[in-house]
Amino acid sequence: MIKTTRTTLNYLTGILTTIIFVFPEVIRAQSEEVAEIVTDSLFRVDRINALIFVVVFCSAILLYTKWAKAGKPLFLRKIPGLDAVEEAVGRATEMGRPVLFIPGIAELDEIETIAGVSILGRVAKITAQYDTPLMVPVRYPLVLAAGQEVVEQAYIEAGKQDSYDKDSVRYVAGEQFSFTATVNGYMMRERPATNIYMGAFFAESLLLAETGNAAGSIQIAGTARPEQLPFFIAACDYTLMGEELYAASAYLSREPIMTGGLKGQDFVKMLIIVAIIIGVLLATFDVGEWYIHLFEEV
Amino acid sequence: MRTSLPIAVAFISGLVLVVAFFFRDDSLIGSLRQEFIVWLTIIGGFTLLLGVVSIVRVSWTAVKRRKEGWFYKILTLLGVFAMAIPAVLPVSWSPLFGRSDGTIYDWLFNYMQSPMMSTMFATLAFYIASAAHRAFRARSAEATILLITACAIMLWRIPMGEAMLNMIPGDLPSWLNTYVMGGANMAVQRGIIIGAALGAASMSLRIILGIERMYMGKG
Amino acid sequence: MSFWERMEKLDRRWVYLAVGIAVIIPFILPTPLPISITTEAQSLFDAVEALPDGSNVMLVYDYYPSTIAECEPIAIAACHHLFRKNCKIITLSNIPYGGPSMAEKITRMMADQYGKTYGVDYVNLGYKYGYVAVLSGMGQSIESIFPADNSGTLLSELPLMDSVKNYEDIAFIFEIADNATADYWVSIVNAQYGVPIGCGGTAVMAPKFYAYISSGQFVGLLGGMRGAAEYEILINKQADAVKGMQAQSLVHLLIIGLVIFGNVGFFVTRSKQKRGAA
Amino acid sequence: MSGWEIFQVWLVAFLTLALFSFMYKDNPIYRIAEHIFAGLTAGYQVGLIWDTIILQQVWVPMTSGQWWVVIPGILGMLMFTRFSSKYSWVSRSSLAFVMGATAGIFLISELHGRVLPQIQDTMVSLSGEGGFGATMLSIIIVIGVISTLIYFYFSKEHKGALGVTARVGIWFIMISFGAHFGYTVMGRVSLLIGRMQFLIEDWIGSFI
Repeated sequence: MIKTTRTTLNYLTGILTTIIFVFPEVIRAQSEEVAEIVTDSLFRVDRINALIFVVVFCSAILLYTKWAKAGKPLFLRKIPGLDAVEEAVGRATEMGRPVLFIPGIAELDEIETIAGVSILGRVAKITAQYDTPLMVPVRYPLVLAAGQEVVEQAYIEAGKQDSYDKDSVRYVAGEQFSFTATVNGYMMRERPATNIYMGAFFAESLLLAETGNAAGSIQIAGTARPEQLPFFIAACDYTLMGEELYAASAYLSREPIMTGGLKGQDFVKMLIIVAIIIGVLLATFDVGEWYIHLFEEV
Repeated sequence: MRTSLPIAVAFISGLVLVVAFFFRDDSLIGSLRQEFIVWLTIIGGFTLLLGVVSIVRVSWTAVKRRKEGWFYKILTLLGVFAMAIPAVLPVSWSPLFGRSDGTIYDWLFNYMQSPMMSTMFATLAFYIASAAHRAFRARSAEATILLITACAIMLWRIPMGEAMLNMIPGDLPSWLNTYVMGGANMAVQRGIIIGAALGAASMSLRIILGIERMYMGKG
Repeated sequence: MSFWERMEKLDRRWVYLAVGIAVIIPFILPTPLPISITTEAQSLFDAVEALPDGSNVMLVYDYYPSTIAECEPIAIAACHHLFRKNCKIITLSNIPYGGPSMAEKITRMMADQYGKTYGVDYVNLGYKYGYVAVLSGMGQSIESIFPADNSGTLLSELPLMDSVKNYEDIAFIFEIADNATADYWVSIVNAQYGVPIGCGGTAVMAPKFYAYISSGQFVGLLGGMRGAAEYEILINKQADAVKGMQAQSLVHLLIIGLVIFGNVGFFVTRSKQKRGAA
Repeated sequence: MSGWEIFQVWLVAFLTLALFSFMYKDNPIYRIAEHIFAGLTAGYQVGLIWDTIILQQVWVPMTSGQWWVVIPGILGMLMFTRFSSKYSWVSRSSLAFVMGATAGIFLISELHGRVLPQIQDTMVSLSGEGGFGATMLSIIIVIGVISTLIYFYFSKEHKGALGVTARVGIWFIMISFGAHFGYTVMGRVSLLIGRMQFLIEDWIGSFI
C-alpha cells in the first residue's frame, strides 16, 4: 500500500513539476500567441490550469476510493467526540430513557444528511444491543425511507430483529419550524437521556439545543454549517465541527465511498498546503510571479 | 433499466456541463450546455411542486382520518388553495387573478405570509438571549476564546459599544475589523471554504459517475 | 438557595421580557449616536459611485421574507443610489418563497419616487428554479433562461432588454442575500464571467464573506442592519436601518450582560460545589 | 387611514402577536397561525411555478414552434410518479438529470471558482514591505489558513508538529466562531427590531 501511494505521489509530483516549470515558459514565451489561440480556438486554452486541477482532484478521489473498495487499510484518525456517542447511549440505557437522533433537516441530496444517516446506522446498532428505545424524527420522505432502511439493517445485524420498531423513524413535518416545534414538544414530554444531532441544521439549531439543555439531556452535535456551530458548541456536551462530521461517518461506517472520498480530499488538501507555502515563499522573496498566476481563475 | 438508465442520464448530463466549461460558448458543446441548463430549470421546477403535493396529501389524510389536530390541517389546505387558485386563473378574467400588483396572491403574500415569516425568525432573538444566560459558559479555553470574541464583536457593531471601545486608546474598532474579522476570521473561513468546496466537488464527481446513489432513494 | 443558584434557575420568560423591554425603550427614548463606516461598506459605495451614469446593473433579491428587517433597508438604499445615478436596474430572485414579489414591490416603489419607467429604466426578471442553472445560463443568454419577465411580458417587448443579452452587458451586480446563493454568484458569475459583485448580506452570512472580500471576488460588503445603516449614511438617506441601530445597542448590552452574569454564577456555584465536596 | 388599511395593519399585528405568543406557551392561536402559514408558503410556490416554469418556459415556447421543450416538460411531469410505490422508479431519471447537471456545474465552479482564487489570495508576501501592520495581517492569514486546513486533516493522528498546528487551528476557529456568534446575535436582534418597528410605529401608531 505504501508503495502504491509512493508511486502515485511520484506521478502526481511529476504532473505538478510540469505545471510549475514548463507551463510558465509557455505562457511567457508565447503570451501573445496564446492570446490569439484563446480567441481563435474553440477550446479555452486559458482555462488549462483549471483542467489540470480538476484532473488531479478527480484522480485522487477515484484512486483512493478504488483502494478503499479493494480493502486496503486506509488510516483515519479517531475524532474525540465519537467515544462520547457510545457513552451517551450507555447512559440512556442506565436511565431507561430513549435516545433521540436527528439526521439534520435537509433533503437526502445534501452530503451532510447522508453523513448523518450513516452515523444513525451505527447509533442504532448500539441501541439495538442495549435495547434502548430510539426516536428519529425526519423532515423529508426520502430521508424517512433511507433512515428506516438503515435502522432496520442495524437491528438485524445486532440480532434484535424482533425489537425493531418501524415507527422509531418518523416523518414529523415538512416545514422547518413546525418540525422544530414538534421535536421540542417531544423532548419536553419524553425527556430523552441523550440527543444526537448529526447533519445539516439551520436557524433551529439553537431552539433544539436549548430545549434539550433545559430538558437535561446529554447532547452531541455535528454539522458543517459554521454559522450554527457556535450554538451547538455552547449548548451541547460534544460537537463535531465541519468536516469532522464526514470523517466521523466514514470512520464509523467504514463505507469505502466515504473513506476513499475523504482520503482523496485529504491528499488534495496537502497539495494545496504545499502550493500555498511555495507561493508565500516566492511572494516573500518577490520572485516567480508566474507561479501565482497559475492559480488565476478565468 | 431501473438503475442503469438514471445513472446514464446523470453521467451524460454531468459530463456535458463539465466538458463545456473548457470550450467557448459558441461551440457545439457550448450550445448543448445552454440547452441542458434550460432543461434543468424546467425539470427542477417540478420538484418544488412535489413538496406542495406532499403537504396537501399529508394534510388531507390527517383530515380524512380525523387524526389529532386535523382541524388545523384544514387551515393549511385552505392556505394552499387560497394562494394557488387565484394565481393560476387567467388575468383576463379579473384583475384580482394572476401574480402582479393588487392581486389576491400579492395581497396574501404581503399581509400574511411575509410578516409571518419575519416573525418566526424574530423570536430567535429571545431564545439567543436566554441561551446567553444559561448555556454560554467558559467551560474550556476554547469556549473562553469564543465568548470573548463574540462579546467584543457585539460591542463593536453597535454605536454605543463603539463609543465605549473608542474610550480605550488604540483604535480598537478598526483593529477588530482588520485583524479579527479580516485576519483570523477570514483565514478560518477560507480554510473552511476550501475544505467544503473539495467536499462538494468530490460529492459531485461521485454523482456524475454514479457511485453515489442515495438520492435515488437507495443506500 | 443562594442568589446565584436562584439566578441559575431563573425562568427563561423573565429573560424574554427583558429583551422585549430593551427593544422597545429606544423607540420611546431615541438616543442618536454616531455610526462609523467600515472599509468594506465604503468600498462598495465607491464601486457603485464609480460606475458610469446609465450603466446596466443587476440587483439581486436573494433573501427570504424572514430577513426583511435586515435586507430590505439594503435594497432600498441600493435603489436610491442606483436610480440617482440613472443606472438601468435589472432585478431577479432565486428565492421561490417570495423573492420575486419583494423585488417587484421595492423596485417599483423606488422607481416611482425617481420617475422611472418599467421596461425602459428597470425590469424585474422574476424567478426560475435552480440558482446554479440560472446563474451559469445567463452567461450565454439571459433570454433563454428568462423568456419573459415576472409578469409574463416577453423580453423582446421590453426596450431595456434589447441592449442586455448576457453578463457582458452588465456593469455591476448588487447581490442582497441571506443564504448561500451569494457563494454561487462568486464561484460562477464572478469567476467565469468576471462581473464585479458587491454584496449586502445578513449579519449571519457576513463573517464568511470576508474571505471573498479579501480575494477580490466581492468588491464590498454590507453586514446586516448595521451595514445597511452605514450605506444609508453614505448615500445620505437615513431611514429604518439607522433608526434600528439604536434599538440594537440596548439588546446587545443586555446579552453581553447576561453572558457575563451567567458565567459569574457558573464559577461561583462551581467553586462552592468544589468546596462542598472537599 | 381607510378602513381597509386599518384592517390590514390589524391583521398583520394579530399574526405577529399570535406567533410571538408561542414563547409564553404553545396555544391554539399560535397553531392556527402556524398552519395557515405553512399552507400559504406552499401555495405561493404553486403560483410561481405555474407562471414562470409551466407557462413561460414550456407552454409559450412550445406553441411558438420550439417543440423540443416537450422533453423536459414530460421529464418534469414524470417526477410525480414518486407518489406511486409501483412506478416511483420512473421518476429517478428526471431526478438523475437534475442531480447530474447540477453536479456538473458544481464540480467546476467549486474547484475553479472557489478553491483556485482562495489559494491564490493566500500567497501573500511576508517580507515586511507594507509595514508592520500589513505584515502581521499577512502572517495571521497564512498561519490561520494552513492551521485550519490541518485541523480538518484526518489522515494522520494529531501528534507532534501536526498536533501543535491543529491546536493553533482550533484557537483560530474559535475566534471565527466567536465572530459568527456575535454577528448572528446582531442579525436575530435586527429581525426582532424589524417586527417591533412595525408593532410600535405602524400598529400602535395607528390608534394613538
